[in-house]
Amino acid sequence: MAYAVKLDVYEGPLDLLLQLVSKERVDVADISISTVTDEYLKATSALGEVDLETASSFLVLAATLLELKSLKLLPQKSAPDPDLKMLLEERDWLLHRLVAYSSFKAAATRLSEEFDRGAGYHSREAELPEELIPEAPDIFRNISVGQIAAAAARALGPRQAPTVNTSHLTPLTVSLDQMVREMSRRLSRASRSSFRDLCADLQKPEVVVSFLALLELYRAESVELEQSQPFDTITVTWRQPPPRGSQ
Amino acid sequence: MKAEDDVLRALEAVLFIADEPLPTADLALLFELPAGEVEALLGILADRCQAHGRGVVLRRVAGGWRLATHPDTAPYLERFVGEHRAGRLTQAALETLAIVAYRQPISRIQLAEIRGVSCDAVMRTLLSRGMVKEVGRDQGPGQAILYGTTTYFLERLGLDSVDQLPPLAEFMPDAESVERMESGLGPGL
Amino acid sequence: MKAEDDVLRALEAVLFIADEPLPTADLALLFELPAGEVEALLGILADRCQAHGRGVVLRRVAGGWRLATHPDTAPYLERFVGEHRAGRLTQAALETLAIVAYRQPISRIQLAEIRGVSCDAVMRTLLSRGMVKEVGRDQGPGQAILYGTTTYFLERLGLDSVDQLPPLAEFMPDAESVERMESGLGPGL
Repeated sequence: MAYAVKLDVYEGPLDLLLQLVSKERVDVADISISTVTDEYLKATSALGEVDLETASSFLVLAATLLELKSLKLLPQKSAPDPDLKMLLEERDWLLHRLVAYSSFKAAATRLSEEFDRGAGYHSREAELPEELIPEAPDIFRNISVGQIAAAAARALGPRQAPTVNTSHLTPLTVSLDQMVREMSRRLSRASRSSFRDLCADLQKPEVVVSFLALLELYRAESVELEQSQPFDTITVTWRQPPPRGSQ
Repeated sequence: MKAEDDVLRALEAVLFIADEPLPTADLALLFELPAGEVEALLGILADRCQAHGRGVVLRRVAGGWRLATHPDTAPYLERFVGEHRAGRLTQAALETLAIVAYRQPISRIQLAEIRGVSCDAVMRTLLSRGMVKEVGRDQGPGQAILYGTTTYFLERLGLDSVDQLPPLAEFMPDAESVERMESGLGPGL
Repeated sequence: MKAEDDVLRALEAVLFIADEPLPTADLALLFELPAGEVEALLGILADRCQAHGRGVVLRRVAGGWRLATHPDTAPYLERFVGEHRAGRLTQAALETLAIVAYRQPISRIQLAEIRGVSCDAVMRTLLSRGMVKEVGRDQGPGQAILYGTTTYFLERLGLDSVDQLPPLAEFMPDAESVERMESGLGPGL
C-alpha cells in the first residue's frame, strides 16, 4: 500500500522522512519510493532550477530509504550478517538524527510564537541626532565593497519574491516508472554504458530520476552497477528485463 | 471619540519610532482626527514631557513634530556617544549609501522612491560623514539637488573610481529570494 | 532630590538615543554611580512610564535596558517600522535560527548536518536580518566560521539571555512518537 505525502514546501530529505515516519502506522516498507520521488520533484521543479546540493542530499536519503526498504522485505535472520548489522546501525543513526531534527523543528515553532508575542514592542532604530554625530566613533570602519554591492542589489533588485518563470523549462513529465522503462530500453540496446552517457541528454531533475530508476533496476537484479571508487565513473551493465509489476 | 489617553499613548509611540519630523496633517490622517484636535493633543504631550521631568521634549521643527533629547542632557549624551554607543552602521545608512554609489547622480526623491521611505535623516549622516556630497542639479523642473559619492568614500573602500564597484548582477538575486527558491515558496508567500 | 531628577532625565535621554540594550554596568560607568543605584533609578523610570500612561515602556532584555513602544500602540506603528524588521521569517529560517540558538557556537557544516540540507541561503538571510552573527573560528583544520545569536535576537524575543530559552529537552518528541519513528524506519534486531 502506497502512502502519498503532501509537501507544501520541500525543506530537505530529513524533513521529508520525518513527515513520512511520523504518520500513523506508516513504515518504510509501505512508502513508495516513486511517490516520494514524485513529491520531491513536484516540490522542486516548481522552483525552476534545481539546486544541486538539494538534489544530492535527497539522493542520499532516497538511497538509504531504498536500502532500509529492502531490509524490511528480507526474511528475518537469526544471526545478522555484517551488512545487516551495518544497516541497522545506519537506521539507529537515522533515528537519532530524526529525533534531534524533530526537537529543533518544535523549538522553531516556539520561537515563531515568541517572535509574534514580542512583535508589539518596537525599539528606536533612528540615526543619531545631528549634533551628536561628530562625537560618534567611525561607523564606516568595517565597510567593504561586497557589503555595498550586496546592499545595492537588495535595494535595487526585484521588490517582491521573484516569480519563477518556468516557461523556458521543459515541464517535468517523466515519472520513476517511465524512467525505469526508458532506462531499460536504452540499456537493452547498449548493453553496457556509463551512467554519464546514459543520461547525457537529460536535464538535471531527470538525471535524479534516472539514478533512482537504476537503483530500482539494481534491486530487481536487472542491472549490475560498478564503481571502483567514490566519484568515479559508474558503469551500468544490462542483465535482464525487470519482472512485470516491479516499481 | 477615542479615549484621549489611548491616542496620547499612540501619538508618543509614533513620534518615538519616527526618524523624521511628522507633519500635523500626517498625524491627523493616521489617527483619523481633525488637525486641530491633533495639535491640542500634541500640546498636552509636550506639556507632560516638561511636567514629568522627562529626558525628551516634544519640539515643533520645520516640517512637523519630533521628539528630541532635553538640552540639559547633552553632556551625558556626548560622553555616551563617544564611549559607549556602538559605532554601528545602520541598515538604512548602508543601503542608502549603496544606492547612491550605484545610481549617482541621484536626488533625494529618487532615493525615497527606491527605498520606500524618506532618506533625509540617513542622508544627513552620510553628508556629515563625508561619504556623499552634492554633485549638481537636476535639469528638470524643481531642479532637485543631485548627490554622488566622494573621493573619501572611494578611499575608504580602497577603490580608484566608482567604475570599480562590482557589477550588481553578481549579487542578485538577493539572499532572501534565493532562500525562497530553495525552500520552494512561491510568489506572494 | 534635584540630583536624582537630573540623572533620571539623562538616563532617559541616553536610552532614547541608544541603538541596543544598555547593560546596567555601562550606565553605572557613564553616570559614575554604583550599579545598585542605577538599577533603582531604572526601576523608577520604568514605573513612571507605566504610571503616566506613556507610549513607551522600559524593558530589561538581552542583558540590558531598552526603551520600546507599548504593545497596545502597535497597530499605529506599522507604517513607521521598516520592512526588514516586520517581515516574518520562513520555516527554514526559523529552524536554522533555533539550531544556532541552542547549539552556538556552530558552523555552517554542522548546521547542514542537523537539517540535512545546506543552510547557506538561510544563513545569509539571518545575517542580514541581524539575528545571527559570526562569533569566532573553529580551532580545527579549516577554521570554519562559527555563528551565534545576536543581542537583537534576544531583544526580539524579550529575553535577557540565551539561558532563558526553554530547555531543548522540552521539545524532544515523546516516547510514543520516537517509537513510531523507530518502527517506521524498519525492523530492529
